[in-house]
Amino acid sequence: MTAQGLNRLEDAQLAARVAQDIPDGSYVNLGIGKPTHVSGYVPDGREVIYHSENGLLGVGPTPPEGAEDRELIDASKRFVTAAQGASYFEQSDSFAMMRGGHIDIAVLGAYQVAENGDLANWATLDDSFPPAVGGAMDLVVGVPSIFIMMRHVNRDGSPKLLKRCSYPLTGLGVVNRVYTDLAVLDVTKDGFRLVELTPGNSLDAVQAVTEARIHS
Amino acid sequence: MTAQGLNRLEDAQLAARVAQDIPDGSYVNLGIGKPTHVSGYVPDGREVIYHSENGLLGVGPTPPEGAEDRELIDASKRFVTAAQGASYFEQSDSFAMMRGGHIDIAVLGAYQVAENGDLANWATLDDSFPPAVGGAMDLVVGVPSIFIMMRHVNRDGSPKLLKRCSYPLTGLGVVNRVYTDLAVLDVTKDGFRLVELTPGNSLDAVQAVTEARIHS
Amino acid sequence: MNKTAESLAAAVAPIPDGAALMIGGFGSSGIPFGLIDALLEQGATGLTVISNNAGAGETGIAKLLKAGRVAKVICSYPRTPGSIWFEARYEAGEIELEVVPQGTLAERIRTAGAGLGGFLTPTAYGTLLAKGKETRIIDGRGYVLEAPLHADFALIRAEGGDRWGNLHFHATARNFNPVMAMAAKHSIAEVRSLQDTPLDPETVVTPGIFVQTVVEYGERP
Amino acid sequence: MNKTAESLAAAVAPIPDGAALMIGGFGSSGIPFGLIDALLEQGATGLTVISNNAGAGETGIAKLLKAGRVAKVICSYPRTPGSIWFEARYEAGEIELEVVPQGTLAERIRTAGAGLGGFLTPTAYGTLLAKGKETRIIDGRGYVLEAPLHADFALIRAEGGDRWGNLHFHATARNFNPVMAMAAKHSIAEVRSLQDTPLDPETVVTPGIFVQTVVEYGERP
Repeated sequence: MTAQGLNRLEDAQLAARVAQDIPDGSYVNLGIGKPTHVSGYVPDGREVIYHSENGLLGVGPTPPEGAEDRELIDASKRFVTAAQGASYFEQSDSFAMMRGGHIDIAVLGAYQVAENGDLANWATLDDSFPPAVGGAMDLVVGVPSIFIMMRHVNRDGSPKLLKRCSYPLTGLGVVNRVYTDLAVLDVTKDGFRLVELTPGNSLDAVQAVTEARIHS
Repeated sequence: MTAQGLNRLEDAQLAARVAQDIPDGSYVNLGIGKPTHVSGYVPDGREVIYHSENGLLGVGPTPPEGAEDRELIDASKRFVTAAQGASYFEQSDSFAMMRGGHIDIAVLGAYQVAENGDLANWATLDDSFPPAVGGAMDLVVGVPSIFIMMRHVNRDGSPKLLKRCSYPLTGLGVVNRVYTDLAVLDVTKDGFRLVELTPGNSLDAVQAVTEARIHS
Repeated sequence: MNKTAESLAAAVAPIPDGAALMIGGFGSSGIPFGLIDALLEQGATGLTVISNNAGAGETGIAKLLKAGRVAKVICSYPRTPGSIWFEARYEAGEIELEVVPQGTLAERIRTAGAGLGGFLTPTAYGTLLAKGKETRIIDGRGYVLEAPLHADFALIRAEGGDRWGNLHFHATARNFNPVMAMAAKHSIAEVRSLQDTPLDPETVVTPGIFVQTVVEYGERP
Repeated sequence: MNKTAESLAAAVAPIPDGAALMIGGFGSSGIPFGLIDALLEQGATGLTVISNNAGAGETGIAKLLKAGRVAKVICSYPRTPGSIWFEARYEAGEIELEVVPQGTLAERIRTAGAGLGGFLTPTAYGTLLAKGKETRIIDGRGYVLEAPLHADFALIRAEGGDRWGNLHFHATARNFNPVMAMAAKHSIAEVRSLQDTPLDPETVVTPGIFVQTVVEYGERP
């Protein structure tokens, strides 16, 4: 299985695609890495409030160089600003927001997603690195809409959309929707269901690089 | 058993006696009723910080009439002021202070105290009144020094210092010291131990109005 | 984002009969009197009221009790001096009562807001209020397992707020208000002053994410 | 009441070898760099460090790791870019590691500070990090029973403080600092500005009752 010959969204296009599905007025947590770029593509006219688990509700744009406040950072440890209507709070309150169902959407990266909604995004089977989990397990149990944003297949061509995850799980049955460079898929009780294909791709071609069955 | 013929401290004298045992720099919660008067008698030169469970650390003196802030009250619902160095906080933080062992001393009233340290101060056997517990059960499990301040006997002469409480318990084995109008007693693993008698009283006379044995 | 309601009546309009309702306040401090009056007018009945006290005199929760709108009270201290309407309903057997130690009440509310399944507390271990509850001994100390306490709506009283729902409080009027805002599905805050500009992010006590509706009510008791 | 220490050295003097130590901060924000440097100088070793991260570069917790003072780390995310000293010690098998989900870490710390015996959380249910832990199903949902996490000392970083130990914070430097101050037997706060007058009681974030020592350290990273 390889993804060669398929039409792929660039990272920026993928971020823009996810951003389309963030409604006006929602509270959103963007995971470390690619998901942080989603906020740059939310259509004008929508006010979205970004939560950063280190203790900021209302993450604003990156500050101009030289104007950084070195103690105002987001969960990716990047310098940020506070948006209008923002607030600061300590960790136990921040995670109450996450676990308590107050945040509407979390966008996260993933190593693997299974057709039963299981997510693996914090550890691989290579245990020479120390494990590091951060807030991912809290987000997936608490936030009602979990969006995954990732490449459809690994660099070596192996699939990331699986029947069952082989890596250690972050959460069980928690994923609602997966955005990849090749397609958008919902997780339903019957497994993956196709929402849309990146223009130019056929379902058969995408299915060929997907271990789990894609229902149409 | 009656308390007739014994020398009794007046309420003000009892409050002053308790106040002697409040060290400089301590955090103290004073229960509803008589215990609230203790703060008026703490010797000059001691800075004591009073906690009120409705969300104030640093209860100050009663405001002058006409200068009350109607939303600044203590747990007895009396108008108070905020002392220097005070802070306001919400209920779950306030009870974290109480249960978490951060407050040094609580002074509470009681219906009954048993020689094993059991305390009954929230309900009687008369269930025609609705029960009301407030913060008493949280205080007694969390505060390391529980001082009880009460009359030695009931109005009808029946004892309040018992072998075992007959009223519903507030906490098990929680009382450290009892200040009554007749005597001061510590609760030890052997039961009540005499600390001091109100001047003019004999141990025998006090024992005569006490159900539990007083060790000397 | 604008969570502002035009009136107290509009703010309480969605509360249905039979709702579980948290109401902030301790004694006479921090009670959302405006929202309670509007709710009385609105007519919802068969309510479960979760609050520290059960009203006093003829104001606040006592008004709801007097009007017969309350089916159940969950509180720590229903015997505030002057709780005549609670006592009348209770003695007539017209109202169900669950008494919870004050700290356990606060923590059960926070637990609901924080998405947890329960907690172990030493409070009330071995007493009447732990009767029938699961207990365990840890390192020689007894604990009671307590469950989260959820609500459909919370009526909150704050000093200042903004259109994002951020709130700050005045003195001991803070009490149960922040923790109740966290725990209810829909929290409605009556604020003495609704600001046009956002609150200072450093002094926000209740972040707007916990508040669904804000309405100005200028009076202070 | 005056909780002020004359120097960073005096503030950390009581920390013994083998102490369990909470250290505030997230990433590079809210880390008590002054107290950590003083502790390094002081020499305590065999420490258990409870913190969100495990240091980066050559500063903060990384300094303690480089100097071999840390026997165990309890954290959620030891892999911050540049955590070279943690990785070196870990790969050499010189350090024990307990990884805890970030929200569970915060809640275990709060639970200790609040005098509770444990809590049920849905976080990590069914995963490797719940292995060997007691679980239960409530209303069809799985929960893990988590224990309180206590410490002997906490090293806290705050923006402002007063002699009563009241603290307020700056921006996201708040993070774990307030909750750690609650949980340690002895909390030591390094504040950028120690005020002569008391903080405004409305804007205190950490009430002084949770802080045993305050010391001024004017630098900001």
